[in-house]
Amino acid sequence: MDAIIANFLSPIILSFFLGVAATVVRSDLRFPEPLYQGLAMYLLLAIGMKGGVSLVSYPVSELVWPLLGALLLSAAIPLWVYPFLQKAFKFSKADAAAMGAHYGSVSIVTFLAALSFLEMVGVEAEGYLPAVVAIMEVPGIIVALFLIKKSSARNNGELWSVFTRVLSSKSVFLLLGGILIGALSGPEGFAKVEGFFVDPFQGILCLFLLEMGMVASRRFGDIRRVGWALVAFGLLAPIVNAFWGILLGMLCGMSLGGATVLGVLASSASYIAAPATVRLALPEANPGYYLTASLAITFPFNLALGIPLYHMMASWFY
Amino acid sequence: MDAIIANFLSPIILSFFLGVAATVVRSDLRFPEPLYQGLAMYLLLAIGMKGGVSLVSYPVSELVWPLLGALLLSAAIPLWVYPFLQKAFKFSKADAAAMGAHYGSVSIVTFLAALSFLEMVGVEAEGYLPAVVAIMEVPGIIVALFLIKKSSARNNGELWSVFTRVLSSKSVFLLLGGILIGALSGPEGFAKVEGFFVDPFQGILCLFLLEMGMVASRRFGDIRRVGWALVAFGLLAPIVNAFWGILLGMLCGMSLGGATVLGVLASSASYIAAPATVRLALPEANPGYYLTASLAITFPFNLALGIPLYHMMASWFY
Amino acid sequence: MDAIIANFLSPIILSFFLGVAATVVRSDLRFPEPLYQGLAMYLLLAIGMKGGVSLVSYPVSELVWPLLGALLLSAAIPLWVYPFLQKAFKFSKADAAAMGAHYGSVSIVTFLAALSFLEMVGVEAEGYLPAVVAIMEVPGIIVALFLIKKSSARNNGELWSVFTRVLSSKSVFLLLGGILIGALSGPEGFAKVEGFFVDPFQGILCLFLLEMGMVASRRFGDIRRVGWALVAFGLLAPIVNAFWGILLGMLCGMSLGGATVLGVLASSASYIAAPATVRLALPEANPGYYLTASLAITFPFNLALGIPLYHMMASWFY
Amino acid sequence: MTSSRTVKLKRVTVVAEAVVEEKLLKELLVAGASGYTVTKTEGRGSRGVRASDWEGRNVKVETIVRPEVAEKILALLADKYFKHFAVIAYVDEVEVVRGEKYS
Amino acid sequence: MTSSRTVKLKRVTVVAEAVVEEKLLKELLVAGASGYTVTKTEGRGSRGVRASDWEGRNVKVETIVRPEVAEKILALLADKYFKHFAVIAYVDEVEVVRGEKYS
Amino acid sequence: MTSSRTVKLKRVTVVAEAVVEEKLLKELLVAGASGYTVTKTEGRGSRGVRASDWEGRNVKVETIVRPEVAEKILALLADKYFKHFAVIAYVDEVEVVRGEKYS
Ligand SMILES: Nc1ncnc2c1ncn2[C@@H]1O[C@H](COP(=O)(O)O)[C@@H](O)[C@H]1O
Ligand SMILES: Nc1ncnc2c1ncn2[C@@H]1O[C@H](COP(=O)(O)O)[C@@H](O)[C@H]1O
Ligand SMILES: Nc1ncnc2c1ncn2[C@@H]1O[C@H](COP(=O)(O)O)[C@@H](O)[C@H]1O
Ligand code: NA
Ligand code: NA
Ligand code: NA
Repeated sequence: MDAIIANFLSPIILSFFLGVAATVVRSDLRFPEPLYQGLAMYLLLAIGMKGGVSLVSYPVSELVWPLLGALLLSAAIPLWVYPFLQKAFKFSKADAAAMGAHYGSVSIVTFLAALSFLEMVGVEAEGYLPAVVAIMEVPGIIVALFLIKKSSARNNGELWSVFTRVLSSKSVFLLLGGILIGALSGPEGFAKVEGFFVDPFQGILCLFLLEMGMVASRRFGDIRRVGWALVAFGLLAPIVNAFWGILLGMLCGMSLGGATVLGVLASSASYIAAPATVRLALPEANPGYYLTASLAITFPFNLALGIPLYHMMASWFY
Repeated sequence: MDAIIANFLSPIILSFFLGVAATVVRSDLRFPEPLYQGLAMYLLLAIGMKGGVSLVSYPVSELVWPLLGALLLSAAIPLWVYPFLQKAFKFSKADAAAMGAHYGSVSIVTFLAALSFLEMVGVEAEGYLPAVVAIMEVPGIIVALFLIKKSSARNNGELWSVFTRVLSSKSVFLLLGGILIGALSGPEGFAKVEGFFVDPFQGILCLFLLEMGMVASRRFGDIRRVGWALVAFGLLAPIVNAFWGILLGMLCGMSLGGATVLGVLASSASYIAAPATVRLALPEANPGYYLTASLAITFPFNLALGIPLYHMMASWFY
Repeated sequence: MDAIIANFLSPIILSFFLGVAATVVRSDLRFPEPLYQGLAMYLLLAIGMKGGVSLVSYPVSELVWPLLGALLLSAAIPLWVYPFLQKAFKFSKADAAAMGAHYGSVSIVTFLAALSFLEMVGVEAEGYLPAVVAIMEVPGIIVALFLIKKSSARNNGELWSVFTRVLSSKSVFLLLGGILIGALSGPEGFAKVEGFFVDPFQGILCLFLLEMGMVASRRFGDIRRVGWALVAFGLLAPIVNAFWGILLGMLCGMSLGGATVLGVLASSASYIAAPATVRLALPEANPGYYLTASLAITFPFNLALGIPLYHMMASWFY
Repeated sequence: MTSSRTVKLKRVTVVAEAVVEEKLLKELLVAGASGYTVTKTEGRGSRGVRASDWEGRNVKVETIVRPEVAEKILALLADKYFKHFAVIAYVDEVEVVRGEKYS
Repeated sequence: MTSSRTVKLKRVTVVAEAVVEEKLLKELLVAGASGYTVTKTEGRGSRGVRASDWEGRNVKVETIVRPEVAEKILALLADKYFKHFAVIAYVDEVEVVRGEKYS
Repeated sequence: MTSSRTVKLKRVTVVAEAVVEEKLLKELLVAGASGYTVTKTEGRGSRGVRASDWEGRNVKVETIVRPEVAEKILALLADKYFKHFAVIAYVDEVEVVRGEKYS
């Protein structure tokens, strides 16, 4: 309970709610798009570099299982989401696959909020986690598209082109690129740029969450329209996925912090890489469903309540 | 005298003059608009947060008088500006009310320059001053519009909608939002984001003043057109208002630094919140008057000479 | 050899190659233009201020020769480039003059990369070097335009207007303005803004080089089209010019680091001030030549190999 | 000349100082427009007064409407905008695909 | 009214959600356009669905083409874009200088 | 079709590489334009040469003028811009409110 309140009162969560408030009071506050894109580029590169520097300090043997586990985890999520939404909630194939792609992929901002939370409660997490994020961005999207392909006229070439497209998409590219730069330039090289990529990081994350609050809350109105089924899914699926993530983290030998983060990643839904890909690859899927679920339901829930909750769940195991 | 020269040679004032020089030598230097907006958002949030953290450390009893005094002060300014400009200078009602709104509100950059100046000369100022700024942004505008409403066909509903609009306008919203975040997250929370919201602050202020120099100097050409009356008003009104501000600061029990800043705030004229509001609420008022006066006359005067002068005035009282 | 590898693995060079990679894998990564312009403004102001603070600490006697030498050096480069390209490679007069203007001027990013390199290998360089950069930006452009004017119908008035235009162009203006601010506000004044203009500098340079990598690599395709002659020139001219720069640095009494940097400056070709000026003043010159040579050939060569090479050359002299 | 699937409609273009954007867009919908496209622009005209750079430069608003609605919009502009704000407006005709979207 | 140096051509304007930009531009060239001009815009219409703000707001694409190419482009839009994406399109006629550039 | 308050004028649209913006705008006023609206754009054409990204991408300049002025502007473009710069230009007709503003 204390952890939840402390989480609520951290500058980054407060910034998110300030963004929500801006929409509620109809402020004329707007984020210029280039600023938003610049902040996103910064966060991706920065988290990548830091992860890359740390990654090379681990023996390969310690990395194999967590990375492999993360890969399988994100690939597995659409395998239950896709049939479940069709059967239980009568979603169309396209809508179900789109949801699978979003919940199979991850939300980087949720990841960063989890790291902040762990720091606040004094729990360490593995330094290689940004590499885990990078690995979990893509597979869920591909698997979801593969599932629907089986049951429709789409061909393999298209799937391959989606694969290369999402691998080179800016969010994946910058995260991987940052990891590479960090790994190659090492601690001394990275020390030279810490004044930019480390010191102002939390503050820039605040600014980004301010914008996220505005973006998410602009979709709150859609919640009523999409129906209780989607709301229930957007609140329960994260908890289910977090459970599997935590369990897997433990099995892969990760620390309490690491397993918590793996749970958070599993629970989170993408609203950057997945929407752009799904919009083009599955245009018949309704963004009113998948964007509202991932952005206006799951994201705020995880940010405010999910992260402390998953940490508590993980503590039961450890 | 030394203080004036030292003020002139500080990086932020020099940046302002560099912006002026860019216009004078017809440089093709332009600030991309998203950059300008990003810098403004940063300054407002940063100053708000810092103020919010400090605010909660004061007992309410110490805050009541300064905040109330500031409220009355900014509401009072239009009460003399409005009739004065009509009688002495034959301004139209709309133009006089517009001027009242601008001089009743405040300039945040002038405020920041005053804080920098006080730091340079080694004088402390109350940490809650950003809350004073927030309180002084709106009342003058509302009072000025109320004055003209009495004498024209405008209705109360319109005045109320102006009030909510200016309260939720981005500059007021971000300042208040920053204060709230600072107050709620407290010193430890704020410590995490100081690498962004404190360390680079003065440098970012330089960049902003560079742009302000360009914006202000683009209006210098209008000074000739508006006539000597407006110029005289733009130079003398600030001194008069500063006097009342300093006096009030003393009466409210503020320190030398605090009273100086209250004087600076009273003397300063808004060029962000007020123009946007007045342009819509009083479209018949000529922006050529109120923008030129606040931006091209009062602002540079205060920046270069006014601030040291008001500090000297305040020193006589203390 | 070690220095070359260490150079390759520094974050700024890796960022450049990441930008190249973005083009190669056809990532949808794009730099919003306002961000790019904001970064460029930052780098120019920051490097200027730092240089200005340092400049005033030198006795004039120590400055005269390096500054004068730099002026002559950049003026001299078009004197061999212009006839050489016409005779040896059958370039048109306009194309040859355009190339002279570009190689006579300098690349600020190459300069910054050289400073980073020297810091990495532990060699000191004179603090006034930003002033040297400012002095070397313009003369080569003017001399090149003067050379072609002699042989065509252009008049003196036009040349003068080009001169004032390039002097007030944003890159020259911000660099000179930064130097002035630094010189006037001095070490204490500058100390207040170091949190913005110094601490994040290397990291921001990374971001800028990421964009430079994307810009340069978008021109790689043109290399095939322009022919081997231009490629050879783009690789050999820098070495020749670096040689003269180093020699002159030694004669002017500069340190090993200073002479290396003067060599780097001489070798580098402008892709900011020169293209904008030349495009308007010599519209008949083909940007396909001068932009490809300076941006896609000489710039990457200098960044990756040239700088360590010139440092080695300079070490022979010292 | 283009095929029969297209419908002739009016395109009303308004260039205005940024401060009026929100108000103007609301009133366009009230006047009967089914949508609009807004572009940030800069410009120069006879007046050159703008409220504040913080509010942004100019906006160009284009809306595809039926002729009656175009008339209404022009009347609206004449009534509330032309006198005090920096605003220009003009109309031309375009052939629109899926004309049913615009009413 | 303008001099004989000009040629009458079609201007096709497409306003679309940003996510389709790359694909659309490629297909315009395939359909026979010799070039295009792209502007970032924001807007409001019947649909209002857009993939993500990270992909940017709307784009307005204008391309000057011969009438046959305009037809082809409209067919392309009807075929692949109108159903699922937020897209509007319209055509008008412009008098172009140096008409030979556009074929 | 629109009411009698409107006047038929020419709209000249010029899309050009950003480097010429300042010079072009000055010369438009000299040629008799009473104003202009400038939009930042990106584009692709036959040439694709632009001086530098630091100077910005393309600009689209629209100016509402009388037919004679339109002629003059086209002549100006042909004379000084078409040969060496990446520039396209076209003209169409618009019905302008408050036509007296444009002369
Ligand atoms: N003749 C013109 N052609 C194109 N745009 C114009 C013209 N006159 C004015 N404008 C645009 O309309 C805005 C307001 O014009 P004005 O009210 O004349 O200052 C200007 O900033 C320009 O963007
Ligand atoms: N009537 C209209 N006039 C101008 N632009 C429109 C109109 N309707 C739609 N648009 C533009 O087309 C985009 C997509 O429209 P829609 O598919 O109706 O949501 C909108 O975001 C607007 O930019
Ligand atoms: N067919 C076209 N339709 C629309 N815009 C064009 C067309 N051709 C060229 N442009 C624009 O004009 C600019 C210069 O064209 P160009 O000189 O052909 O390279 C391009 O960057 C485009 O923005
Ligand atoms: Na997930
Ligand atoms: Na005031
Ligand atoms: Na050079």
